[in-house]
Amino acid sequence: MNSNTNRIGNFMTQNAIYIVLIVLVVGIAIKDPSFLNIGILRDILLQSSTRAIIALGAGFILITAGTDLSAGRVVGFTAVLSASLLQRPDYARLFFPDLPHLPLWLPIALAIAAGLVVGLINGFIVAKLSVPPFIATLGTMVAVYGVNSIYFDMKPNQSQPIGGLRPDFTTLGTGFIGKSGPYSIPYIVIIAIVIAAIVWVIFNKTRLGKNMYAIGGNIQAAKVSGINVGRNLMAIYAIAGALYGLAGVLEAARTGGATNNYGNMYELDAIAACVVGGVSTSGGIGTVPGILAGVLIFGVINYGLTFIGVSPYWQLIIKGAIIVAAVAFDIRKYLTKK
Amino acid sequence: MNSNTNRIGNFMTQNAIYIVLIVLVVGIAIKDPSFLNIGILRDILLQSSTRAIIALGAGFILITAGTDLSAGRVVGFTAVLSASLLQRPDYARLFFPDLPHLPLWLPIALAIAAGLVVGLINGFIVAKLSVPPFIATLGTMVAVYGVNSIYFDMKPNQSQPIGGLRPDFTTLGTGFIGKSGPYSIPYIVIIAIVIAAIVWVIFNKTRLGKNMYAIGGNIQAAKVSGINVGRNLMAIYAIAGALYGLAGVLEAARTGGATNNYGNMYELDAIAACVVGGVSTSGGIGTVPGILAGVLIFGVINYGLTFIGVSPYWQLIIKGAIIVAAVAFDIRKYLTKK
Amino acid sequence: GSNGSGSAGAGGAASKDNNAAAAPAKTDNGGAKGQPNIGVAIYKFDDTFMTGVRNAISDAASGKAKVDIVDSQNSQPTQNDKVDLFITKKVNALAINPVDNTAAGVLIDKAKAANLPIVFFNREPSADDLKKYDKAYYVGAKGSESGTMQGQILADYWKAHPEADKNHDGVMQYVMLTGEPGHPDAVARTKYSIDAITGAGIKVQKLAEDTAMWDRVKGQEKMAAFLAANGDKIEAVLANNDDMALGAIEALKAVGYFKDGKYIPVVSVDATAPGQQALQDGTLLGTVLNDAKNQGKATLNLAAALAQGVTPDKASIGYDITDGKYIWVPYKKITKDNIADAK
Amino acid sequence: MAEDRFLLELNNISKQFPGVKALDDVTLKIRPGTVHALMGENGAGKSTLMKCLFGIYTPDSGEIYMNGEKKNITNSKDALENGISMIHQELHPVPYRNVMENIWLGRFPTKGFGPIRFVDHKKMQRDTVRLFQDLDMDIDPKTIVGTLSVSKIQSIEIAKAVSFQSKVIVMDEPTSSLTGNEVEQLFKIINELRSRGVSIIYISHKMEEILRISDDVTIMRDGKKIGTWPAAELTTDLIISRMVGRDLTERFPERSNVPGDVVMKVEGLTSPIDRSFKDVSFELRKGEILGIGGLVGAQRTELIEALFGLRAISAGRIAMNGHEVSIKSPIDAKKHRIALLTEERRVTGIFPVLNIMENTVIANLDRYRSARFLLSDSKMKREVDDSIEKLRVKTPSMKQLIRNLSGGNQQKVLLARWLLTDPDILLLDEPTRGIDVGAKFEIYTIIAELARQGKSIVMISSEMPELLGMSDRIMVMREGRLSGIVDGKHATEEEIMRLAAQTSAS
Ligand SMILES: Nc1ncnc2c1ncn2[C@@H]1O[C@H](COP(=O)(O)OP(=O)(O)OP(=O)(O)O)[C@@H](O)[C@H]1O
Ligand SMILES: Nc1ncnc2c1ncn2[C@@H]1O[C@H](COP(=O)(O)OP(=O)(O)OP(=O)(O)O)[C@@H](O)[C@H]1O
Ligand SMILES: [Mg+2]
Ligand SMILES: [Mg+2]
Repeated sequence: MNSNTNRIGNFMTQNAIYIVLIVLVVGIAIKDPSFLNIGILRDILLQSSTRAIIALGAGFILITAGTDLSAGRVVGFTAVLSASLLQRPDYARLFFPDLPHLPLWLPIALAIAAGLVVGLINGFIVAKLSVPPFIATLGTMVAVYGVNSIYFDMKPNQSQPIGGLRPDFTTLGTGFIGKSGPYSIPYIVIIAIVIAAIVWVIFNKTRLGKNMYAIGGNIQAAKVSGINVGRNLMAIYAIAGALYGLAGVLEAARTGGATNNYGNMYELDAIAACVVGGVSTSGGIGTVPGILAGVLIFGVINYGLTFIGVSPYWQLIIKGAIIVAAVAFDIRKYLTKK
Repeated sequence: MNSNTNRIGNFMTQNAIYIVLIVLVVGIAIKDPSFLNIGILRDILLQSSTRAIIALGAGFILITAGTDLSAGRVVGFTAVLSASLLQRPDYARLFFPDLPHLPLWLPIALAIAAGLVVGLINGFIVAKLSVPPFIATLGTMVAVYGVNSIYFDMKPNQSQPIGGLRPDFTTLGTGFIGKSGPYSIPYIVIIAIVIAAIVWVIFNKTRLGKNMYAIGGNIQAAKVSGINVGRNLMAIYAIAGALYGLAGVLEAARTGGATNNYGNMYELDAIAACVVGGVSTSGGIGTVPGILAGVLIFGVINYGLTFIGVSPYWQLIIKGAIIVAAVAFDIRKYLTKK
Repeated sequence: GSNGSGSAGAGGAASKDNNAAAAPAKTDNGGAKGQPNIGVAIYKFDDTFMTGVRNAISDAASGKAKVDIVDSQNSQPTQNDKVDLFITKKVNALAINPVDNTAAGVLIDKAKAANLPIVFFNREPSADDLKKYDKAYYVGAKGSESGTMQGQILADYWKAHPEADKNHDGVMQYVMLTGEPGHPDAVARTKYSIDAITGAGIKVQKLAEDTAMWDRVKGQEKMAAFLAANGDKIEAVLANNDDMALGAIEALKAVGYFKDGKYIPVVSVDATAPGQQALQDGTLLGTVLNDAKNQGKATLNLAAALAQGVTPDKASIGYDITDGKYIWVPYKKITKDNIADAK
Repeated sequence: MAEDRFLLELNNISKQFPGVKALDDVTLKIRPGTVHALMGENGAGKSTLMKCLFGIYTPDSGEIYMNGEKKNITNSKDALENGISMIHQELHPVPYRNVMENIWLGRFPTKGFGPIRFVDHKKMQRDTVRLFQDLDMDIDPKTIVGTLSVSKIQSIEIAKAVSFQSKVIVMDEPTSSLTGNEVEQLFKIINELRSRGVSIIYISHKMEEILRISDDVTIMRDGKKIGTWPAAELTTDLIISRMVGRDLTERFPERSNVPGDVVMKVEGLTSPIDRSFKDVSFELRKGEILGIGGLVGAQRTELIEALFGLRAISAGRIAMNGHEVSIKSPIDAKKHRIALLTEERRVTGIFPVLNIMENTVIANLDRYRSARFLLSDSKMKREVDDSIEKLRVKTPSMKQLIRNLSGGNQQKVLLARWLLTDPDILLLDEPTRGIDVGAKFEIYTIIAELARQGKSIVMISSEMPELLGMSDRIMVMREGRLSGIVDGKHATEEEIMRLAAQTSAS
């Protein structure tokens, strides 16, 4: 009996995040039963998809015991970059009036590459100049926003929101498989699932992944085991950057436009989702399912509170409380029993 | 000879931040010699004063190996709180139309106390619920903004900027000692200097200060040494909160108004200033002069780049580069010689 | 309205107000059956002007419709998320204050697919986008107008006050404080204000321009640096909004302006309460009123009519519809002489 | 030396740290297939020399040759690729990962197609199991390392170093957290390696081990090499006098303490954790030195950490001077004038980024208040200076960061920290771990003096001579239970071993 309750207690602490997620859904559904609806699940998945991609990127960095503040600004930069190269030629205000028709993949690849380059710069500053990740990425966060703003302010665009995106591009963000309706699966959700699967493989099945955990868990151990810490860190920051780049492309495709303000503060959301999902801010701990659960928790909070009509300011207060409570609950599993 | 260059090199790395500061000033002055002017020094000091108070608060937390994301929102809250209680009765749009005349110190004390309470809550969540500081303060950051917005949106104010502050209050922010002119010393600078002195004493001459360094240096060892880690952390977060509270009051007094958006993102500036000033993000390291130098570096960058007319976008890029370079240079002194 | 003394009590009171306004609540608001549900997305809740519009919308809604007002947090993707939610929730009409007006195209597609009327307000989508859907409308002013009027106020002053040209070179030396980089209002106001001045035949010279992020603190700090760098060479100050202008005025006061006959014209946009006070005090030369009350009311009336399938016209909603798609709520120049118009 | 062909040569290595000349023109030559002991006092430069060899530090000058070939080693990867592996003095586990990942870190086996490669977990597990079989170790490859005891982690590091198949293996104090069986096991491994032509550089402060296992002995003092001798020509006394630079005939000081009244009485103390201590009762007298013996895992550490309030108890009582007390935290323990020198100094002892002074005074800040809450720097400096001198901490100044001290010197600073609190009861967990013979004698002298002054001391030790040489009584534990208390003067090693090891195991 006693051992049974103990086992339940143990199960609860080990799976705290998933329990928090369920409790949230149930709580909202009690307030408004129409919340339990497949269309809403679809909406939440859709809204969580780009967030998930960014959070997975941030997860890489957090597990190495770093932080990446540049995520949001990279998203904004690659959103603008891809949008500027994928406008309908008949649109009134073209970013590049004389641009020939580019194959869809090219601007997308370019934007992802741009994200990757920013990641490489981050990695270089962290690994080779030994600058703490917080500052290194704060620097690139500010600088990337500057570069993006200069690009966005170029003539003839001059800081006008970029619109008139090509339908093949926006389809990427708004299209879906299946008949229109709650049972259709948006492309963007499929992309997020594929990315999550790839990241899961990297985390669990590759040297890079294992090295990442080692670097975050004990960088000294990684060094004396002959791991090229610098090269691994650069690769990790680059992958994270590429993921932000992809997310930026998807944000542009999804909204059919872009401005230099896209992605602002996404890094905080991404880091918060990771930590709520059990990633340790001091490195070495974190899983893909955990990160996804963290993202979904935020997705459910954001969607659910609006859905049941909580006023935006009260949403903030409730959101703050839930974040803290979820982590306080989840953290129990790491606290060594005295 | 060799030992001489070595000694210079050593001096340079040991005092990297101060050298960065001097190089910046010289660089700007070369571009525009009128930068070397006592009035400008006064301006920069004035602008850096509230920042310094916030950064000192953030420094407390960083040295314990924490982060405090709530700083900016606490500043905004206490700015609104103090402003709402210190309006001229003849102003057209009063926050509290029937408020009696309050003694100046009362709303100020109330605002500082509000900051302190938020700090206590942070400390409680970190110390007693074992939530990582990043998440604990992210939660309060979001929640405090919610509370502030609800307060600010109350009837009859309904989210209008609060203006018409009492002259005795604004004098606190705009008044000075001495004859008007470049040689006068603003009250606000004096307040910042007094606060810095007090914080220096706490850091260096009190048990709380020593405990703070110990907790940041190795929390396990701190516990074993018989330090009451929980109580010390709560005290430290509370002091930091009170400092943000004071800074909020001064921001309102200085600008003669307040909105719920005051202080937004100040936490990033404060943390960046600390780290540029040599505070370690992994705890245990940091000094008051270093933090002040970090704040001044940002003050000089912000003021100086505007002064010489760099375009806002280029300012961002240059700022990002300087942050990274300053820390890369400064960090050398901690790198174990290989 | 009470003069509650603590934030807790105050918060409670405010929450009731907000629920009445924001919740589609089944119990609040008298909730008479047959009232349409309208989903309203504001680009950013803590924008001073939009708060006015938001309040006007909820005031106008009472007894007419249930409104569900949400915050897009200055992020277009977030706004798209909120619109998806409204559609899933089956509101009867959408009223959208876009974060990024080019994103209207995708929102119109969404509304069209769900056969929902959609009313944009305060930020004007392109005519092409609006044309795509017969139930797409716009309520507001021309984005360029606020900048133009701001420039006109300054141009009028300049012509009436030759002494404003301090160095008598026939050129207006000005400094500009802009909002967030890339923000549509910031871009428009910066451009059209100067266009209006040069359009009035006045030569201008920009001494400095920098972003103060809509923020009073930064407005003050940037102005201090401008003054240090340019001193008395500055002949006019333009700010994209009142808050930055008020910050700039503090910085100007600190170096002795607005005392003993030392004056400099400062113009901005919004006509907030502190802005009006500054007009009264004579520190702010002029500002531009964006008519929150009428924008909010027109938006709500239009959306409510559309939601109920009523053909909108002057009779049913109380505002003129231009070209079958637009309700224009013009800006107004506000100076010391007509402050009353802003109240 | 008989042969003039050396497997490894370190020629004229010098290394300077700010304020410390850690290595001064040191030359070390290693013959193939030998165990070469490296000896010297704490801070003599042994670890630094090995870190230069392993690419962790770059020497200021000097050259490294392997098989007569000059090598340029700039990082650990270079060292490993050149056939050098190392067991580090400070263990380097990745706590949240499992045992096999820790062992194969940096060289995971992979499978896959062409450039797309995945870590081969099956092979990794097979290899790990085989490695452990070869070394006669019993550890589950899938356990998370952070949950293992220090001695297991030490064993894993040994296995890891061996698994590189290197020609030279550096072992920097490999037995500091091992006892009995595990040390024997290590020696078996070393002999096996030696017979295969592998050379071992062996650093230890335990004389018995050195004389048993080594072929050659190099002695260092103050960053300089004193000389190299065949082990056969050396005796303990000779080594000690060359290390310390003076004769040290006595290994233990004369003790004149007289145990008095009972100051602490422990009854039926039981841990809430199943595997941990159960039903432990004993008495501690004023002025007594009570040794605690037992094998690693006997739960000695957990027992005394419970006395200090660091661990919970589910049953049992602690009485001090006849009054029952409740000790729930180190704060309570300090109030009852108890001090604890913990076992894992890096985890629970030092504040790495703080300097020696701050590390010394931290448990004792109350004493330095001058004004109402301001601390008096001069008083702190005075006491820290005294401590450094009394314990002979080797450092250029008290402003030196503690992490820059050699391991043994860090231990002395920690001892100084607790001595400053002026405790009545001093709990010492392996107090001389990693401490050189000379300093050991100093620490023993201090312990004896404290006991004479009427302080009571509880000392966990895995070194039999130390237990026998210093204790008035010895309490032996086995698997969490008290298996006997013997008199220190008359006990023998065999008797203690018998009490410690009567287990179901073996
Ligand atoms: N990173 C460093 N910075 C400054 N001084 C250092 C550093 N590392 C070692 N030292 C100093 O170099 C000297 C040699 O240290 P080392 O660790 O090699 O000693 P050791 O012989 O291994 O001693 P022990 O037996 O205690 O381990 C010591 O005085 C130590 O304080
Ligand atoms: N089975 C175990 N699982 C996890 N941790 C353990 C286990 N056994 C011991 N430990 C940990 O290892 C450390 C040493 O524990 P223990 O008390 O068993 O050793 P000991 O008998 O004191 O040996 P020694 O002090 O000589 O190393 C303690 O921190 C303890 O918590
Ligand atoms: Mg050593
Ligand atoms: Mg032990």
